[in-house]
Amino acid sequence: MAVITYRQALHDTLREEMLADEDVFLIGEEIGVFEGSYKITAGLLDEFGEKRVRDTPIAEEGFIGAAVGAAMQGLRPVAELMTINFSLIALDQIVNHAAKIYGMFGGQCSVPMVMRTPGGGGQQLGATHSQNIELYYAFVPGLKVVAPSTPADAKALLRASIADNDPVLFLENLALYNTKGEVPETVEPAEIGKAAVSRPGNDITIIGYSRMATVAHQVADKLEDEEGISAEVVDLRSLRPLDRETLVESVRKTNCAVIAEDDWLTYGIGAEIAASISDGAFDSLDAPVRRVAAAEVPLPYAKPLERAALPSAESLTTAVHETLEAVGRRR
Amino acid sequence: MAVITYRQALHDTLREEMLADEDVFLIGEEIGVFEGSYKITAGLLDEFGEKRVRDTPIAEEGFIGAAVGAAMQGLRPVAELMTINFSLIALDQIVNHAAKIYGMFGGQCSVPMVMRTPGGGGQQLGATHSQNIELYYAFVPGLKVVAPSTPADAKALLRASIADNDPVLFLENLALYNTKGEVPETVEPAEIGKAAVSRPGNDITIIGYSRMATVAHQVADKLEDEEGISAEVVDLRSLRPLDRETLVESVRKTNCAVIAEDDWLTYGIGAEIAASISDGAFDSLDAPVRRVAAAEVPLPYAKPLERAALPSAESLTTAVHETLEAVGRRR
Amino acid sequence: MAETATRSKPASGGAGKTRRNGTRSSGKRVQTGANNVFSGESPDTLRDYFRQMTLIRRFEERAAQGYTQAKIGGYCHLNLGEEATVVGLMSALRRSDYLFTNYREHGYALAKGIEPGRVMAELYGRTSGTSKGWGGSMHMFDVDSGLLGGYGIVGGQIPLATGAALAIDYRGGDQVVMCQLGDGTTNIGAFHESLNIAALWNLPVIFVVVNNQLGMGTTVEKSSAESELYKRAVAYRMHGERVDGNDVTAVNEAASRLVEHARATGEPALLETVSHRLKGHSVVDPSKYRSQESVDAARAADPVATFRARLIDSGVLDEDGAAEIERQAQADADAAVAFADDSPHPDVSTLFDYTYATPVANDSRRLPADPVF
Amino acid sequence: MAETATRSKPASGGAGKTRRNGTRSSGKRVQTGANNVFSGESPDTLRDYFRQMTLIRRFEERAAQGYTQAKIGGYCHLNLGEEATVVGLMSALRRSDYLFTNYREHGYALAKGIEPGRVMAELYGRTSGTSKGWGGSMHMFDVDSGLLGGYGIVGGQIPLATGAALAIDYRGGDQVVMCQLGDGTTNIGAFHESLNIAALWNLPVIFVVVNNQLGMGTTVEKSSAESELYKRAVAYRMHGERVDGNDVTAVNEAASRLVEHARATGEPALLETVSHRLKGHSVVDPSKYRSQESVDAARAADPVATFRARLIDSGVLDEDGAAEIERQAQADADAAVAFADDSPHPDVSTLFDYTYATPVANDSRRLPADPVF
Ligand SMILES: Cc1ncc(C[n+]2csc(CCOP(=O)(O)OP(=O)(O)O)c2C)c(N)n1
Ligand SMILES: Cc1ncc(C[n+]2csc(CCOP(=O)(O)OP(=O)(O)O)c2C)c(N)n1
Ligand SMILES: [Mg+2]
Ligand SMILES: [Mg+2]
Repeated sequence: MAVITYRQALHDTLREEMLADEDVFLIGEEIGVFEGSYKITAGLLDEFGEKRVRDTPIAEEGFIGAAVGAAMQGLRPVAELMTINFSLIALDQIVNHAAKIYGMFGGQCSVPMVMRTPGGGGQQLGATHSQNIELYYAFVPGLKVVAPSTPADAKALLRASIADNDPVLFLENLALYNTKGEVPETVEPAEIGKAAVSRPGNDITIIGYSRMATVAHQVADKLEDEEGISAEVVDLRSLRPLDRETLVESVRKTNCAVIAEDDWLTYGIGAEIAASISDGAFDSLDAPVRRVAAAEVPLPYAKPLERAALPSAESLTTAVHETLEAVGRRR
Repeated sequence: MAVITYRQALHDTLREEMLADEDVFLIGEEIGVFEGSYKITAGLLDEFGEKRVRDTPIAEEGFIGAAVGAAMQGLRPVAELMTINFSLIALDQIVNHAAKIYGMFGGQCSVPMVMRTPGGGGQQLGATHSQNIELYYAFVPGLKVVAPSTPADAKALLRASIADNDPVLFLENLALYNTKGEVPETVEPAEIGKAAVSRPGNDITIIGYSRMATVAHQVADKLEDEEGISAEVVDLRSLRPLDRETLVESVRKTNCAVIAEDDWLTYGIGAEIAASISDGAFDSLDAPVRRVAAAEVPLPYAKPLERAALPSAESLTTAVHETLEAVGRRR
Repeated sequence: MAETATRSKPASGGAGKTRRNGTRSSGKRVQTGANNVFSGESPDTLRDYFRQMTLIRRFEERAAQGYTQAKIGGYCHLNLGEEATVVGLMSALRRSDYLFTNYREHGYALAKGIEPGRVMAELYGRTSGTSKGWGGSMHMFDVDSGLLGGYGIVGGQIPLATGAALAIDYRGGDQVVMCQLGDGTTNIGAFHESLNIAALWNLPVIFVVVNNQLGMGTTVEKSSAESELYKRAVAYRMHGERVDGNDVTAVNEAASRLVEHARATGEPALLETVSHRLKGHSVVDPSKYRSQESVDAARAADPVATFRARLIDSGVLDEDGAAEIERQAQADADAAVAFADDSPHPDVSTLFDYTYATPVANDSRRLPADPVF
Repeated sequence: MAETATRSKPASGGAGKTRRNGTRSSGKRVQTGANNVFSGESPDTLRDYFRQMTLIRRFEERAAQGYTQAKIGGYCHLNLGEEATVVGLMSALRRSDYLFTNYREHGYALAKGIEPGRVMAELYGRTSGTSKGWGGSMHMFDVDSGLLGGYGIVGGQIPLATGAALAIDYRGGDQVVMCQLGDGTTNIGAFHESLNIAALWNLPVIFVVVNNQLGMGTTVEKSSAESELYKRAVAYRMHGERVDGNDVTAVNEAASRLVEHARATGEPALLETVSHRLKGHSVVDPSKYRSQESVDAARAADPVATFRARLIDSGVLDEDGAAEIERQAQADADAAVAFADDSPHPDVSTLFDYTYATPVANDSRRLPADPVF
């Protein structure tokens, strides 16, 4: 099995899907000549030409809306939004149009498109360029939102997203692009809407998605190695739909849970996770569900402040320890 | 004490604040000559002139951004976004600019502005014109979000919002404009960030905001009258900051809670409320926190479908009954 | 009203698909508007225009009535006063061409070829409606006739229409997209972004600004710094022109020419039609803000009445013929109402049918009273 | 490069505050660019321009170095190649005038009068920086010198600048706002909405398109259907003109004229400066996509080198004088680095200091490891 980067997995999948289906094309800012701000699309303009790899003006609303219109005609645009922060400019086209067209017209016209975009802080990009606002999409019926954390999942979910007839927000993360993982020769499309128990365990459930799922794994490994704590990790993979069953099943076994998320705590993705677990595993839960999330501030540029504001393996470990103490399984 | 409509309370407060402070001005689409889509600003153009009541082109991003820029100069714009659905077009200016400017520049420049906007479905306006997306604002550090349910609160919170030096999203609701309530002769500015126990009770806590707070009151009154059930109603009033203490205190007394919200269930405002209660009142809670929210669909136009999709006194009553059964206080 | 063009008149058809020519010279066409001698159109065509315009008029009157009777909910924006524009534009399109409009689209739906009953049924929120009752007045859709949607968000249709034209270009089809929008809508960002993209990529889309001189209560002069809206095409090196929107044949001539030019070359264009709104912004709007002058001007220019007079003056129609057409239009509008009223309401069991086109695991299908678990 | 204007040259000052005149006639100004004989500027002014341009050059070189040494994080966009534009524009403003820029603003911060040390300290993320270390390269701010922010979201500054001009108009002040933006930014909706509003309301704001011929890797021709960007002003009946951005005196002349006209009449304008980007989009960009031609053209037009030569040719400066200015600029840039490096990092205890200007009940002040209760 090849070990490749998350970036490479995305690149390869885009290329394969374009080879397989003429209707798939890429559209976005700087994806062609510049080869992508984060180089996911490197080489694809040369291989497929301007028709299939379309550089756009800086006009997020205009080009995302154009992708929606093209998808209404049955094409399968894969749009790149340079970062999720800039997607706000296109939000009306995504929420009021892409997500509504199928229902609002009584099921006459579907919108088979994918919007790839990275979130993430930690690069000292400051308050406007470091946000994790996948919530804005996960909240919206009519959209599907996936958030792979590994190269293999990136491939499987991107395949599924391109094959899907609904608009899919495909969440990436700046800090994941260079991470590596095993990817089998052939990867089947994943089933959208399913979480994965990506690491089985018994003592506590740690829930994450995107970058924080990988942090959850690091923490779980270390807890096992150093303290013999057996943490189960659930990687959400899909934010909408949300696979509550898998979460609740895990917590019914472990009786406690910590959520690790990169976005802000209040009203963040973790709020729904915590609410769902507190509801579905009500009788099994031995301590409140704990959330580890970003401090609720406009993220500062200066490194010490940025570091303090963002969740990390350390803060997650603290929360796990405190939760295990609360349920009486530690010290 | 005068009994006036929610609309009148807003109108009067705008007028009074404009009389009191030259720096307060109104800006928005159709607020002058047309007197406002929902007539909140009727008569104000005649009284204050074009400088203070500024009709704008249809350009939500442009005029909200202009209001932000004016606020940076110390003016106090009160912008009307015709409905919250259209606010998506201005979201970049609100989230990436209004909410960030104070922090991103190290506290050098505040943005004292108010954005008034109604949410709400139930008027057969279809999928794009019936949304409740206050979540998009409540999630964002740097913004404050208030959501009054009564004419008196509308007045007290609007006064506070205009006096505040931060950008405030002031949530109204189409279905509230014609509702009436007592408003004292003089109303002090409310304290932003505080919920109110607007109806004391012992058996169950019902939590709502904006329109659903009024529905919660109707349901609570009926439960008392017809079944002798004593429901406590907590009206959130402020979505950001969120007054978790008041919520938790109530549930510590009643031991169970139902949330009534007009937005979609998954990731909706209620998710944070449920998560917070499940955490803060962990030991007091005798049943899972129940949420009554809108069905997760692009809201259909046809009346029977729209009615089925939206929360109501009936669905809230059902949830209260089932929760009381779960804790063994009924049948 | 004078008809002018910022750039030279696009030659219609013939030229083959060529790239946008950024250096086309400026030009100006002036042509008299009212009291035109009809040029080219057959009497049958002219009578058909009148028939369609009258149908729209009667249909909209019945829609207003249905709204007042609370048979119709939501917002209801009518095409009263815009009948010449609507019919002139729609008769420039093939059925296979695509149309995107704003929320003021009943007339377009009729003129693009949807049965009046289905249009009225949508207003009534019935399953037989153009959007099965899911869309209402603002959101009609019909693949067969190429109406790719009425949209309620100001400017929302413009990027979509551009994208549909991109799809045509991508596949090498010969359809053209028409994108209707209002005068007030030229001030929103989506207009700018989309016209730039369409011109840059040479996409076959005709943007039509239906200038009824008001956006709700705001005049063009109060909303657009360049109030001659067709001139805004210059910012994209796009052809722009203005036509009298009260003159169905002038509208048709201009629209046909631009549509066929786009079909032949892929070149987009901006067409502005100038007419009046006879009533309020929507049925509930008493338009108190409107001057008597403006109301009088609108009435005097009533495109249905003036076209009727011209047809009779020029002998294309006699009084009886006109009356017969009017009787039939009334009957059609009445029949549409009857059809709508007889059609079933959607069943609550269908509420979750149209959230996703591809079924998905763990989709939420809860009614408000349903628990999460 | 030829300088042209779409409309008649605004008379500078004197006219008193008048409303926008929508029917101004077209006009055209042509003036030689390079090898101009200096007209009007005193030798002191010219030397000061050179001093400022050189300081920006040296400062940016040190910034690039700091970035490579990982002293500076995030994105770092430099003004290399734009020194004549920056200095020409800034010397047209009073200190009390307001400036809004994009993220490529180090040079503007210096030329608007902020001490180099504070600018570098911001890049270093220190408390002594222009934004106390909260903003970084893209987000500098200083009330005293009127820099009302560099903004990282493309186009984000344009509505804000328009709003600042609205505030000036509201209060009857005599300041003018300058809003800097890039060529690629003319394609975003906020540009359109804001220029329309500024023209409609006659607001004293000069929009300056710094056309460095690239938006990241995209040429103007590939992003703007009308690639003569100043012409886009026509869509708002706004004055637009283009000037050689490599010529500091030409930039200053045009900017001063438009600024003073705006001060006198409130009228906004669009000024396009054309120059080159000497390096990549940001420090990390190797700009592999760039042709040797384009790189050579940029080098040949280097505004600092050419201005230096002109000053020496015309006797305003001799070799020694130039070298002395360069030495001083290098010393200032080095001192800025030293100041930055010596300044304290912000303390973690200040993390919650700038969420709200008005303290509020129940504000969340949790670190990631803190529990909710
Ligand atoms: C983004 C957005 N902003 C505001 C509105 C409210 N609104 C609906 S129609 C309208 C006026 C549009 O005027 P115009 O473009 O001239 O079209 P007309 O109604 O005259 O056909 C406005 C402001 C909206 N629907 N969408
Ligand atoms: C809304 C938004 N979209 C995309 C980006 C990413 N981006 C940053 S700079 C840039 C290019 C801007 O080009 P131009 O306006 O010419 O300015 P220049 O960088 O050349 O000074 C892009 C696309 C962004 N910051 N904001
Ligand atoms: Mg109009
Ligand atoms: Mg540029």
